[in-house]
Amino acid sequence: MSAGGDLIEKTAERHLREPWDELGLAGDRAFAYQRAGATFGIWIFIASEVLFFGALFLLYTAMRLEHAADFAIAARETNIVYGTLNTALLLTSGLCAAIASQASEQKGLQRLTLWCLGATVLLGLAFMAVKGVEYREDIEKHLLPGASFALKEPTTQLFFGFYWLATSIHAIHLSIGIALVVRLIWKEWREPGFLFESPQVEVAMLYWGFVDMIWIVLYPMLYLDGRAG
Amino acid sequence: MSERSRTSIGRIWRRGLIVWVLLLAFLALSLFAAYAAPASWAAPINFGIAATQAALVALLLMRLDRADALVRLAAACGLFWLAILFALTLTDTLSRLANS
Amino acid sequence: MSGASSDASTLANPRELDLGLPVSYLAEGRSVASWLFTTDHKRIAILYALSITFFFFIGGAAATLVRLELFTPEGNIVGADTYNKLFSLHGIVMVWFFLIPSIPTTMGNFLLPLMIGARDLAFPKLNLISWYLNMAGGLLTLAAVLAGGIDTGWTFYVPYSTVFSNTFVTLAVLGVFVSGFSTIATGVNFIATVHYLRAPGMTWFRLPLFVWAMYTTSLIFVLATPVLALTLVLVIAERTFNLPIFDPARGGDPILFQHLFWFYSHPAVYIMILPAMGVISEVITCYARRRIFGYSFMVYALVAIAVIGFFTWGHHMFTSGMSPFAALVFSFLSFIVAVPSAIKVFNWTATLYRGQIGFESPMLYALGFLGLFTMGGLTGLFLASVPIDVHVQDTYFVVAHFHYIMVGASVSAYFAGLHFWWPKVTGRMYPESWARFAALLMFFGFNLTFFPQFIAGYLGMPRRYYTYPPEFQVWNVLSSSGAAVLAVAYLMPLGYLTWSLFFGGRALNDPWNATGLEWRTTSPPPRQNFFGNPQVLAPPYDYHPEATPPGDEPRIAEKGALT
Amino acid sequence: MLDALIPAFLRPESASVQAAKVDAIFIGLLLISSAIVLLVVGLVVTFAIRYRRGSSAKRGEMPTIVSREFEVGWTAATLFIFVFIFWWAASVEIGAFSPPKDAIEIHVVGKQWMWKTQGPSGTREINELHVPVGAPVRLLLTSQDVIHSFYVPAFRLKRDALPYQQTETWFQATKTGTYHLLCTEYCGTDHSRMVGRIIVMEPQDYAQWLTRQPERDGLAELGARLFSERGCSGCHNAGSKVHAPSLAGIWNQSVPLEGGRTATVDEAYVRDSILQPERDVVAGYEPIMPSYEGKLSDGEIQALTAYIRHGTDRFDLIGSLNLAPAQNICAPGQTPPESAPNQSLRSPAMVPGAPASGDTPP
Repeated sequence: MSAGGDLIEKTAERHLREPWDELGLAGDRAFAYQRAGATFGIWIFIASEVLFFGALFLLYTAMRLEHAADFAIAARETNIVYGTLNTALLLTSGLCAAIASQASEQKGLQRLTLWCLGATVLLGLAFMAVKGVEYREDIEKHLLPGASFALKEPTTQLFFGFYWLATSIHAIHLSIGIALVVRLIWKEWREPGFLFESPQVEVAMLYWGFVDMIWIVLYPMLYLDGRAG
Repeated sequence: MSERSRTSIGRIWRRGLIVWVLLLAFLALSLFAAYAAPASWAAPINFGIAATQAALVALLLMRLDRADALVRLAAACGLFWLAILFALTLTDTLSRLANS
Repeated sequence: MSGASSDASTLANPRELDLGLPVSYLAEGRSVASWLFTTDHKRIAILYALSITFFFFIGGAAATLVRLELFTPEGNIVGADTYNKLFSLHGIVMVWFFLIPSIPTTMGNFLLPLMIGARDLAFPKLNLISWYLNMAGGLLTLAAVLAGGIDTGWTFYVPYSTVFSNTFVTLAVLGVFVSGFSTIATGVNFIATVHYLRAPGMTWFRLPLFVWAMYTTSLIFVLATPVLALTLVLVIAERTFNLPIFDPARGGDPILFQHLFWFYSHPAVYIMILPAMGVISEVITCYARRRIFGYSFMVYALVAIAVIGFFTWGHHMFTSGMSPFAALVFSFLSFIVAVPSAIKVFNWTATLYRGQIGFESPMLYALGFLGLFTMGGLTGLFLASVPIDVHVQDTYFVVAHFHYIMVGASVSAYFAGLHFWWPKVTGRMYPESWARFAALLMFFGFNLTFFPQFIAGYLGMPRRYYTYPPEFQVWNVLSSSGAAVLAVAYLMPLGYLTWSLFFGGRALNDPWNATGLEWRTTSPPPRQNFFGNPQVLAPPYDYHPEATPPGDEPRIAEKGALT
Repeated sequence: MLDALIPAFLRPESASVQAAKVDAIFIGLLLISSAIVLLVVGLVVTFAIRYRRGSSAKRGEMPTIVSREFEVGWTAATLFIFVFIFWWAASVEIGAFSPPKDAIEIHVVGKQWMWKTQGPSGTREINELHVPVGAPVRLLLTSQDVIHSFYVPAFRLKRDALPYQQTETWFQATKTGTYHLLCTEYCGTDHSRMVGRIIVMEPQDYAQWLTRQPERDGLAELGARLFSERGCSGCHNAGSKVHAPSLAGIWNQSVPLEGGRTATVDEAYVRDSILQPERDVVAGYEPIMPSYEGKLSDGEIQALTAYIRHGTDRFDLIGSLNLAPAQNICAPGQTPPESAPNQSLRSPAMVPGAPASGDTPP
């Protein structure tokens, strides 16, 4: 790897930021320290996000306990094909993200990193596209809570209130994830070798993994209830 | 491409693919359970599978397995506070349901 | 680094040791852009100080009108709707745009890196972003006020806020939502800073208690705020998109909203009081010239309050129709959380024992804090007892209780800290006699305002009433007169502190003869905070562990006056 | 005896059994807190004077172990005191939790901005409630719009009234007189005018007052009369010797039928069961009920249905009280459904600048 060789030698200098550059440590140690700090920072943020979605899941749990029968009826109306397809897409994107993150830490794997980031973005976009198609179908089936709602049981509307809310909050998070990854790809394009050892790759990929986990929990909530019997 | 990077590519992919196959297998299992299991069992099974999948992602894809103790502590804090929120709120919700 | 500077202006007094530091952070760039795009934690702290002062006086103006209206039992100054909007404005602005950010984002931002010997916070850009988010949130809320106001109270209870209110709820709620991100960002930043950027030798049990207070507060920032954010999203979704969530007409459960809301808003009270406890620990030790009594217990108490504080939110809901079983559980946990607070009060008192106690203005505020916090904390026990709470819930008793904690204690501590670190932040001394007078006036005005409210509440006067049965008038007249005194007392520091910026004497690097790393640099500090890497060799509060010899006292250059 | 500790003008009127108990805890807590405040303030003032800068007080050495022992000591002491107070308060709360069986039942409906009540014999009042002294009274609260809170300071009584849900509480007045009824959950524009009076009367005055109230037989009351006149109660009452299912609280419930089916108790099911009792027999009962085909008019069947549903269906409590249904509930910016019969009942809060409803209590 002669192209980025010079850059790679200066990894620590490229990525070191204030105030980490003034710790009085040797360059590479300061950089390892900064990297650990960044990882820790994003994990605190993820812990915070766990509580954000946790409150949403609590809402679901309480409502489902109060209106179990209606929730089963309502959940039967969601499109399980799209739901399952999307889960598979997102799980696969999670794999690509993890590979990208690990590849970015190793010398000579920039191409793999870039490809995996690209695949992550594409799978994320595919998820959004499927979700869009599903949304259109839901609207056509009058599953938007309101006067012309399709189901007659009153609290089925609660389920779909949750459905629209949870999926759109998740979609917003996923869009932020896509934007983060696109930014990384753009940075690499502007400045080849940027991705190598950049803490930003790991941070973005941890965020992506978290968004993935949220969908894993949403899937049985939205699609699998009331299918038996 | 050097020999070393090729072996590390292999290691990264092998590990990732195993997790990925497991995740998809669990997805298929929960889909099957949703239709085949008795109604009262379906929910616990499905949420159990979801929890397992989430744990797999957290540990093996987000690399909590090799993370600093501090990072694991942060993740554990998230779960602990989530447990507080759920436990105390459901104390009220469930006992109200039981009384009505 | 430019190396030693021989510029005499960095020193207040030629006799002082020249630390050889470059020019102060205030002198590094004077353009507006150099402030608005700064990543210096000290400058961001100043930005925050300006914005929270602005919001403090907006919230204060609303409170003034509220107290004016309550002077007589009839509604005769403003209409009912206007009154409702005024107390909502007061609550929302004071809670989210003054109290929550007050000590952490100003003193925390300024002092946290200094106290642990760091150059800056771990993520300086994130720090700046969080100020912008805070401002954006505040301005959105102000926009809601200018557009016509919001009348839900700061609690946004459903279904009133989602289905019935005709005011600009969505805009105001959006403002609070946005400011929540600012809080979370600050929390992440502080936690990472304390974990990663402590100077060599600064072990966990050598951290000043102020740093511990910031750390535990950040814990609440990070773990409670997201729940509020989600709850507010639900309110916005129900109001704007007509999604059924809490609407009881469509099967929703309004009590669930209250759980989610108080899961944040009860720990939010600890967001306001923990930093205050940190400030008080610094001030009391310095003016008593004593090591803090029971340092490790003080640390455990801070952590215990932060954690157990999350278990007690249900005591806001004893009359809400929550299950009586859950009410008892929450009642018990609420009593438990009072224990660490009591320990802290005893430890501060014991710290005074055998000291050389001086009564400079920060100490007066701190002693005021001790009294007011004890009162506020003990009345909390009344509210934790279910039968008494059933009587006084949503009456002026509750209003008085939380003002004792949030205004009496927290704002006193804010002023204590402001006066204590003012020389460090600005490099100027304020007129001490004025500051002492303001401190005494504030204590007197506060008690006159809020003590009668305990009585009115116990007699049964509900809160959020703009007309009230005439037998409560005497207490309201007392309270409103106290509010006038309090208003004057709050305006005074604005005057003399501003004066001191231009005409105050130059401050020494360590005017109070205090320990702590922040005093080991110039006043005001340079951009890099320290020259070289500070090493920490001793525990904090290295005053006099045994007996305090006479003559150990602050070395204030001149006790200035306005004349 | 406890009253002696607080001067009269600082004491709220105490007029219920619960009030006395609350006041006892309050005074106990007040004594404990005052002691703690005095201790802390006393120590602070003493230290501040004695150890003021430059004072001649001795400042000898302190043994190091003192710190730890003090810490443990006062942690344990405060914990003990606080747990004791909790135990005291909680035991009072638990003791007063369920109302006596013979309590008078009164339905309370909160509405922006008035209280509507309905007593046992159908007497309805607005912003007023007459109760006899010495008799336990059970309140069943609900709301038509937002959350309100029913607060009677003299009884130390407070309970939120939630829309579409029922909450309950109870009291037993000990003193005749007129007491404040206040709303303490913020409910919009005229929250502070949502006040009324509780009038506690001697039992004989109360009985007299009852007789002066206009007869207002609702559908459900008619049904209740029919239920005993036509002999339904002979079999379906709890004490009956005939083996027939009890009808209490079955509205909207699903009941198991012969052959493993289930049915939901609604208008159609009740009607069918009266007219064709042998069709859907509840599991475990004999088909012994005769058909009432031709013996009951449609109106009478409706009245019986209303009676069965009365009080058992929390969603329809407002309907059974014959008060305006909550048609005013609609999302901001939306109009109520076209079919809404009483547009005029829409909450004034929905109309900016609209005057408050005129029922200002005296």
